[in-house]
Amino acid sequence: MTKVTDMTNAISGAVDEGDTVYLGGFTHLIPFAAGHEIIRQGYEDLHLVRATPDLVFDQLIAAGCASSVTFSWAGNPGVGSLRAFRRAVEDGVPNEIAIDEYSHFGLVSRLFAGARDMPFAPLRSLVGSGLPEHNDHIRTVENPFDPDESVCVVPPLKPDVSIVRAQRASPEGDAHIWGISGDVTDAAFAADTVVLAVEELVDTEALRSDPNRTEIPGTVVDYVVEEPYGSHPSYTQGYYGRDNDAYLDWNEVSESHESTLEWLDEWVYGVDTRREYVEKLGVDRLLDLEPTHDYAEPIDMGRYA
Amino acid sequence: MTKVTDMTNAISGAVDEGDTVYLGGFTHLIPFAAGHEIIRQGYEDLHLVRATPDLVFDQLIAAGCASSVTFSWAGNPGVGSLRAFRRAVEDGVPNEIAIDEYSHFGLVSRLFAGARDMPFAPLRSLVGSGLPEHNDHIRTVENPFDPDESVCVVPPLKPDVSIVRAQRASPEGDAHIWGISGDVTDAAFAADTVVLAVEELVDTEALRSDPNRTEIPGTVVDYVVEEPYGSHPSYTQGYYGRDNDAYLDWNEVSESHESTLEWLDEWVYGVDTRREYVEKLGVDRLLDLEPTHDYAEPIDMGRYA
Amino acid sequence: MSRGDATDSDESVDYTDTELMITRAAQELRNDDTVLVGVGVPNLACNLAKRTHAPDLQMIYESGTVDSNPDALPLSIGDPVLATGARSIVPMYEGFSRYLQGGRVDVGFLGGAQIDKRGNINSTAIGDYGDPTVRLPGSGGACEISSNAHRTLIIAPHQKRRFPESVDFVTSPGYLDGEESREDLGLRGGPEAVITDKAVMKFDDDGELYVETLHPGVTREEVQAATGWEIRFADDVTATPTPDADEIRLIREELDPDGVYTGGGD
Amino acid sequence: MSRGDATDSDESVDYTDTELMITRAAQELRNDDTVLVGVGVPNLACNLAKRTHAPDLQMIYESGTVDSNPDALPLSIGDPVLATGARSIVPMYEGFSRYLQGGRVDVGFLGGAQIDKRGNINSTAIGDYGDPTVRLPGSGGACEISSNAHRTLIIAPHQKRRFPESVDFVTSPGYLDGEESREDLGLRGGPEAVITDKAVMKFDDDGELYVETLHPGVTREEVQAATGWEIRFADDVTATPTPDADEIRLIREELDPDGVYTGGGD
Repeated sequence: MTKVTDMTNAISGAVDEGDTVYLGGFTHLIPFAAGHEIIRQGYEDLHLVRATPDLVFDQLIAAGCASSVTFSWAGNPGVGSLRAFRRAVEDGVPNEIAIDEYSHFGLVSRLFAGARDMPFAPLRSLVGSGLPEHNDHIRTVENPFDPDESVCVVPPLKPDVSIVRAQRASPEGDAHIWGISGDVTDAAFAADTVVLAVEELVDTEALRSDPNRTEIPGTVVDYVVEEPYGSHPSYTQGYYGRDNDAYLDWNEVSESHESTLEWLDEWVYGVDTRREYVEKLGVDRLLDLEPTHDYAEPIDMGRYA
Repeated sequence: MTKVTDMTNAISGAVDEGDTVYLGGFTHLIPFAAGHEIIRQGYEDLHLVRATPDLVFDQLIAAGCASSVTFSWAGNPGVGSLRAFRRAVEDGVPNEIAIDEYSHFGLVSRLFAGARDMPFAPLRSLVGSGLPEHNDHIRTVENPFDPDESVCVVPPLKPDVSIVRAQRASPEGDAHIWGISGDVTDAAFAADTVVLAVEELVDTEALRSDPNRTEIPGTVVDYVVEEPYGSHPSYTQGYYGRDNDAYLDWNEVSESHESTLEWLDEWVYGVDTRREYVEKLGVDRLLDLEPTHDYAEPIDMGRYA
Repeated sequence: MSRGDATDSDESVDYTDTELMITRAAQELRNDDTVLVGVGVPNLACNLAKRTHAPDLQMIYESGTVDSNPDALPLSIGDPVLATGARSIVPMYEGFSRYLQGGRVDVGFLGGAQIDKRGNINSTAIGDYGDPTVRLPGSGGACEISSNAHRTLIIAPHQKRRFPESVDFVTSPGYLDGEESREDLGLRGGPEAVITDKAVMKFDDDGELYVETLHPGVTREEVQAATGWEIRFADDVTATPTPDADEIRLIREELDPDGVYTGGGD
Repeated sequence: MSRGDATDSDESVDYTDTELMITRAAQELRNDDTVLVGVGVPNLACNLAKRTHAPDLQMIYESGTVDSNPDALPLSIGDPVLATGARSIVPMYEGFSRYLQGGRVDVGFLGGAQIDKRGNINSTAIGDYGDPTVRLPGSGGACEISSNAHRTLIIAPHQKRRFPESVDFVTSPGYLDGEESREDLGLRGGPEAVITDKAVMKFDDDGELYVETLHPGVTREEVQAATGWEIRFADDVTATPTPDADEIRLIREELDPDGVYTGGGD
């Protein structure tokens, strides 16, 4: 029942040209290693979806992998704008991309509905903003309990593939997540095919000792990849911090399309695996990102046999 | 900032005659001690709400506390029917009660919407059943993304008071829950006033060591009560098991209104506090309900300062 | 309880009606199914299937426990033995929305006070809803199981009052009144079989029940007498397969050793 | 950066425009507020308020951390220092639904590339949405903050291009076009103040901005020149209160010792 494989096999098995692909993780647990593998495999027509495109989409867009981007906040968090994203939208470089835009709640509501096969999700925002006028996925219904009120609703979002990360998983793909879980759980439940990458594989007993922590059940997972530091330069709570220098550097690296491609040559095309990327980062950089331990208060599930 | 008090004060402070009162906990963490205190304080016009009325509502109804019951499954779980509930509905004993009835998903959807101020919650069931015809709270809207489809929707449920239990809480009312959380979190978020009763009070640091486990934040809690065994004869995961004999006995006890009142005289009116009730249960019975320890795999949140 | 007697390869096995219902229900479960389980016969059927032909069967409960592997017989659908060691535990709303509504439940078990010709089930009230003769527990999650599972199995004793032509109240929609289709209403799946203590019934293309197999020793007349409409029979009605020795041993010695649901194996 | 100079009880304090914006914003926060915080100036304002007059201020972030008490300056709204030691962490959907939509956020901070006369904010695109001159990051949670918080505070540099009479695109609704009311649309609250590097502006009963206080040394003419419509002034325009020595020490030594957002305290 093991679903364990490497990222090369997971991506080639899960992602088909033309697919809608959601990369989960709000600031935390961003699947950078998977993004880099998608770039290396040379996809050209992916419909990419993330609430926050972040650097990983900037890299995918610059590499020419995207034909459209669905999102709700396209910036370099805490730093500034996403230059490759802007070049694509403003100037069609390296190619035109279509955009499908929401507020955060609008987008995560679509994912929420997709994860649950809800016919639509109602929300008390978007009304009054300019988004509904430009996005046919945002519609209104009359509130049957208050006929004076029109309520914005969004339809389910069901990606072909979701790629998510977690701290640890069993070989069957049951995963524990702690810290900011963001959109990860709904992304996994909403998709047809799920690639799960983790810092550590652990045994099934360890996972089942805390079933309330199992955000992602193996039943929705198709591929399990163990890749330490696979979220770098984003972070994994309890394992390493965000590499803020990399976010600041990206603002320079992505200044031009050419300098962006040079970076991709070195850090993406220039390595075959995440392990090679981590070796290239070097020990000093990894050590700088290490937190000190801070264990949670234990819980006792009790055995009732 | 402590909200710690005893159950007598919590109930008299939180519950007013005529209130809508939700008692949380699906099979697990049922607030029996709070129910008994409500009975002792002699309320006569409460609108009681629970997905599963269970024995606690049977007792409240027999004691004459209820003028209406909102529910989705009124049985003695694993045993049979709720006889006091049936006497009230079928024969108006001890008084007539109005009923407001849903399926489980219908009722928890109302609570879900109430906890989030959603205008309504859509769900893919109830249609085709007899419930919408008898309940004006169940209405339909056209799916704006599929005009052929009518979707059942239910309005938010916002109880005046919710009473919930958890394994442990800080004095501010932040609470950790594990095992079956059921409807507890939404019940706490949906209500105006929240009474939280726990097996153990712990310090704030212990609670904050695992923020993903904090199902109920103290910001929604008004009263915190430490009452070991307050869920008996229901159970608390990791602390004690369900006292199945009590559930079986209830089937006999509740055979007639008179025998039910006798039981209330002994076990509710006959004790002043949960501690007295527990003493009355006796050590042997408590020991029989003890599970063996089974601790969860630790997690490391990491400290990043 | 009445009892039958069956011939295993080389031994004759005593079994009760309940045991036959358990073993027959277990046969409807496939190894890769996710099943929404209730207590009693459905729980025993699932655990039996898991220990025989369907070791990977995933059991989930209305209480939100997912892939429970109980160490002991659960006495309610929220028993702590269902929580310890489970794959996952989710809030009630999530069990119903992510799992049932989300199409992640292959099979659900249902019972009821009334089951009609088209598989509609009443577990709400006998008589008028507003002034019932008998007030029953109500839907619980039954309406959702019948609406959202890919297939449902109904288990009930075969009695005339329990099988009226049309139920007093539709708690859990089956094939409705034959005019509107489940699909048009946005409902998934539908009932697949009704397993009683006399027979196994299936649904034809119009959603009407017919008898597929009769339990050993039961006649057509007995089934008709215990059914509230003129029940049809398959062209090739056969005998319901009976429990084998291994199944009976599992039920009596491991699954329900105290005979809580099977009456001590008698 | 320009700088002012203020007289505390018995000492004169240097401060930058950013520091004045931080201290002034902090004053809008009450001890029992729950505030939805962004990085940068809002984060510093909240942490300053927490260490001065509002120790119980509860900070929540779009990433779903509730009552964060960061040990170090968070560099993004999802920084791990916001998670460790928080009261609670919830999925993104729950932060937006339980907290914001649920009415549990008293104050939200907003900024934007354009802010108009009626407090509508554009952080989506300059020019035509379909063919923008400048593509901005978009709403993120800003639309929800503006729609669901009980009050919002807007912080932005005072520049003519940033304060047009009407925004190119409404990302976050303020008081709309004056024809429809927020309440009729089902929106809660509304913007309460705009704090710039020149002035503090408030909204009149019709939802139009006017200048309430001018920062020390700033003239009416300077504010008008940096505003894209004829801005009105309160009858009793006063001077914005300036930072005191303790506030400046807290900002420079404890809250942003490396000067990430305050330019080294200079």
